[in-house]
Amino acid sequence: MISMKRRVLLRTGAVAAVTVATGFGRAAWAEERKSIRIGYAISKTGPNAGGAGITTLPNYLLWAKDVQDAGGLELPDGSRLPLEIVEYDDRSSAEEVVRAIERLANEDKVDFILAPWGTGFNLAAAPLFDRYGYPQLAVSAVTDKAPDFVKRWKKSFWMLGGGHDYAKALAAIMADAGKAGTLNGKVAMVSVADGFGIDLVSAARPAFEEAGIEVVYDKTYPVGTSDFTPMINEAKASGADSFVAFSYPPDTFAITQQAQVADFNPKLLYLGVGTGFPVYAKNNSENATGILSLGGIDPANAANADYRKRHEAVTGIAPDYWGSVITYASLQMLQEAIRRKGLDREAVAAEIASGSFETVLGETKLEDNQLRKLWWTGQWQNGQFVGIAPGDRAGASQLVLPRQSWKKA
Amino acid sequence: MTPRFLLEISAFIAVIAALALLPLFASPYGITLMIGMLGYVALAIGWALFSGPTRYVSLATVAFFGIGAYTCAVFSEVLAYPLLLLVAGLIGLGVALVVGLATLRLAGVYFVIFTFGLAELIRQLVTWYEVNITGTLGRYIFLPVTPEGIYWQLLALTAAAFAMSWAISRSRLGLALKVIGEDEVVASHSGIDIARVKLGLFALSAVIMTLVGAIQAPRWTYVEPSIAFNPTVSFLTLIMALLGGANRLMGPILGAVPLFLLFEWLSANFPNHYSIILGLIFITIVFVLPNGVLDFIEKGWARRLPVAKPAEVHK
Amino acid sequence: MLVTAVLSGLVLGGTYALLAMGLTLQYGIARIMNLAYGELIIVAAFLSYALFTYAGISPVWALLIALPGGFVLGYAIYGLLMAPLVRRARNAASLEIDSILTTFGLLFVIQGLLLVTFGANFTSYSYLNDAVQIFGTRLAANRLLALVLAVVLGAAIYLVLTRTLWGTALRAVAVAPGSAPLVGIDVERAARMAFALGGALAAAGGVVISMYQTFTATSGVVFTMKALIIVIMGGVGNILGALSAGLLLGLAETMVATYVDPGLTLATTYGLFLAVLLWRPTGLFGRAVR
Amino acid sequence: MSPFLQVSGLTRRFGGLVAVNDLSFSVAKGEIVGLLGPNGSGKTTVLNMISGHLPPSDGQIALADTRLSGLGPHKIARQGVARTFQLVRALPSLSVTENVIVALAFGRKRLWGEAARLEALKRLEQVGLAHRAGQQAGDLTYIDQKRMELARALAADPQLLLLDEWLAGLNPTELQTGIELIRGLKSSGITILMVEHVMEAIRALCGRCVIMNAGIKIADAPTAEALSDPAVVTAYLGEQHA
Repeated sequence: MISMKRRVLLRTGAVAAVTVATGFGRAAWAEERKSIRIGYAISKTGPNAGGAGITTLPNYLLWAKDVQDAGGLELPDGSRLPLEIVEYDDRSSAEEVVRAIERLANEDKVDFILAPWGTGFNLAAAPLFDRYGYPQLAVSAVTDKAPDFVKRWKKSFWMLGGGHDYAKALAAIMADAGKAGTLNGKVAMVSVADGFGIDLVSAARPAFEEAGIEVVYDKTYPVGTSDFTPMINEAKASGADSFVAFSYPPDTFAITQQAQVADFNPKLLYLGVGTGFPVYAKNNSENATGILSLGGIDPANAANADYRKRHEAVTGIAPDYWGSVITYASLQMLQEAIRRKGLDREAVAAEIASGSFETVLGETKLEDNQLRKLWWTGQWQNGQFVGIAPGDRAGASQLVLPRQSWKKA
Repeated sequence: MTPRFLLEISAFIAVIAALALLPLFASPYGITLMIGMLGYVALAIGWALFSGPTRYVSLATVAFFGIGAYTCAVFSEVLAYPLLLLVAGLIGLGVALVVGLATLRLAGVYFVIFTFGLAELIRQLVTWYEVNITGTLGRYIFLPVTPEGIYWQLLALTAAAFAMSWAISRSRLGLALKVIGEDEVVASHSGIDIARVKLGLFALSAVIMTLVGAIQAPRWTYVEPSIAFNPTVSFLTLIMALLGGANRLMGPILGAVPLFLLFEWLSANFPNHYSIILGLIFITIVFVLPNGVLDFIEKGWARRLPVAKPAEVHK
Repeated sequence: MLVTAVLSGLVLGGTYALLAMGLTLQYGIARIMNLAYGELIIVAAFLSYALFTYAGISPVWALLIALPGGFVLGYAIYGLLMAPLVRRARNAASLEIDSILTTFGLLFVIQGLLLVTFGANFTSYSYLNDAVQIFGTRLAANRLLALVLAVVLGAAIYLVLTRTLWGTALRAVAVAPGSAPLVGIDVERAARMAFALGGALAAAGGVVISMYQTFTATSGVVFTMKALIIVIMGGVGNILGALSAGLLLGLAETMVATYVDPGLTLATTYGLFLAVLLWRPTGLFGRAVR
Repeated sequence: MSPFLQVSGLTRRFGGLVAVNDLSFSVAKGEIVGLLGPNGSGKTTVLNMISGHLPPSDGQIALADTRLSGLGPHKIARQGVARTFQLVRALPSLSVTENVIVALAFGRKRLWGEAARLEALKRLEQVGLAHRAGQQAGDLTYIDQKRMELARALAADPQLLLLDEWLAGLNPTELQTGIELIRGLKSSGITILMVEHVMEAIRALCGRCVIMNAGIKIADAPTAEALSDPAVVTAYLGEQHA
């Protein structure tokens, strides 16, 4: 049902699936089940399309293909049913997300709903997942309030940690390097004035203070800023030898370029979302080495390496080094839980919460409905973005500081 | 009280009553669909109230819609629900008065871009305030409002907005607006206080938009500036009201309902080609109407029927 | 610090001016409010990206393709979509509404085609990201190129408009489209040329900014709005107005970012724009309407 | 006779150009005064300042004891000043009746509804346009639009009526009707200040004329006297004819 050629999959696969799906209707319930319906709403247009198009959507498509190739989703009795995908474009609007979820639950009566992209949209969708009894595997949502949400929405799962986790890990790295004399204990930081940037920077301030790191420059810039020269110049003049930017992809790319122009060479350079994008390594090649960010992978994990290869082969783009693999892992958990418990959503949710799963991340188990075994900090080393913190986790790479100065292309 | 008048009133009441009973029969998705649709109908009526007769094309819709949504988020924990709407309305009113006093002397495209800039400015200021003063961005709304409750509120707001625009179209104020739209010099020389009329209508239309935002926001659970101040809302409202005919009482409804359903249908059936098809439809609409969209609208308006018959307009 | 801030501001402003000049020609002379303007910029940016990434062709060469390409595209859009609307329009208001709706549709079509072709991903590559030292300030060569291009193209177009017969005809159409035919000017031809010229400028802008700015298939609207703000601030149809308003915005943003708070740069942009309009309702260099 | 309209030291500058320079004159209650002068002498600018369309750069305008200068046009209109425009300003997409109702609804009478409609019809009858009451104003001929504009001005129940070349372009028969119409207004007590080029009408209607040239008042006298003033002849016909 889904055509399988790289990009073609992105374009036509889902359309075909949807056209078939709309013909079905409620009557399908009475007959013998021929498929398992999976639905999702994702930003295909509007400002969120860029983010959704790298972390979330390709993994949904890859997973769908993998399942189809295997002959469908396996049920407890060993039988397999093909997937039927219902897809909506939420047009980057919260109201559309809400409506699409309602539609998936009530009109399309899908068996499972995959999470939308973004913290805000996952929160907008959460009450509906809860009301209609669907488990929600929210990956692209960074929030410190996950423990509260879990209490509020019992079947919600939060898989990417919170701002405090990332900030504390970074503060620890810097404190250690300060003690070792590698860094001077001063940091300049900028953050994007959006949910992500503010969450992280407001977690970073106390974390840095606690770690005895002096914040000498701390500014927030609006979404859409394209020129970072003033901030880079200020940071350069501030005397800090660490520079931290809790930034979004366009900003991350721009800061990297403009730091090179300004010959700004902090010993520790930490950038936000986008650092783990494949295009980042491509554009900066050698110069990416040593740059820190959120996420990372264990380079020795063969399953992950295989996943990355297939991702690129099937969708035509490489996965990012932070949320992509977790998105895929979350789908594997769902798939395995269905294999164990069938299509009873209550039981599947309980299984996801308590079970242990073998995924591309290795063995994966949730704690209090949250994925806590994450790479809080990663670093570009030898063309890969590897996880370095928590340093005591198996597969952690060794941090390399200070980073080398920019090389001329 | 002509029989025709009574007939119209009863028809109006019957339609509203029927719509009010809808949640008893409709599926949850049906209610959701109606919420989205009513939201845009109310926005389009509010937009047309001011922009239709004065021909001031405003892109500030989302500025007020967002103010409503944000106010709802900020005060959701400290104010009782009805009070929340009142406060939102008052804030929208205050902003509209300040902005209106400063800007209503701009004309044409300068006003269009100004209002767009205004929406962005408010968004930036809210962001800056949240970041620097409260230190958080993104607020949670946990209000015990059901979809049915939101639906009924929006229905009431839409009905009130419609009734208001009907009453205005028959009043002295409505005539004043028409004259202002035709020729401001004649208007002022006839004794019309242009600034006051425009300001009043701008404020009224802003309050309606603010309330739509405040009523809808609890559905999103989480509000941040990029969600509340999504410029698409302004553009869609504008397109809906323009295509339906901003000068006609039924215009905003005739524009908002089919377009909303079209958007919904397209995004469900052509998630990957939504943009292309939507764009082609817009272009086709312009080219199919033989004398242009404005002519289409004015022909409908010229009849000055309280309830226009759109079917006759096609040649 | 001040020198650095001023120079960085001018360089940033150069980008803004480059992006806005084409729109001011299209709106001021051809009288088309082209909401799909930013999409033309993005098309050129993708073109440049594709040539660079897949064929190894330098963006400077891409510029030589994009300029005539943008001209032809603008010419075609005007001929196919706009000219019929202009011919049937009864008055300025009806043309304005028709052209807004049509170009709004065009915006979606181009955006949709780009999405289908290139996907929704953030696109960026790096070219000419080298430092150039001026008065001790390090400036990015690619951004400097935008400033130089803006000034050169702006001055060239200004000279053409004011010193040549052809340019005078274009200006005559801008000032009095009704009377221009009386002195033998082919208004439609002039408008088509202006629109095409605007398309060429948009394409040039797209190629240059693609060297240093990340873009997606859907980010055209951002450029349209920025350009519109500059056009309106500078006075519709005034190429020097667009140039100075662009530079002014760049300077203001950099000054605020350096001396006040980077968080207020966009607020400053809009605040400045609103202030200019309140002070001079037809823009810095605009003619009085009444 | 105490002055009803009092203009003193009125000045209007457009950039470097002084369109009206230190102009003073007065009009008594019930008088018809002509405001004359060659093209570009500033007559319409004076009317624009009296009606509030343009703010004066300097000087004062008072009606009875109320100061008009500095007020907006809508406030001046409510003081009982109505006008017609040199280039007719109809409201083309409104009906003829509605055009007149505008002045009734927002003028001094504040009429609305059926009362306004009846009053509007009366005014249209007065200018001989009752048979066109239901038409769209945009469909009227230019002359009929002029009549409608007068009906609108009259509907405002003015104390002072400003006519800006209202008689221009009428054929001889229409001109006679027009002159009679204006004369009739005088008898109903309306004070009229009219800018006019049609000498026949001026002689027939205006007891007195204020004559301007290049923004300056060059004569202010009973009509016959003013028109034969050498300065006026020079202004109109040029130096060699004096």
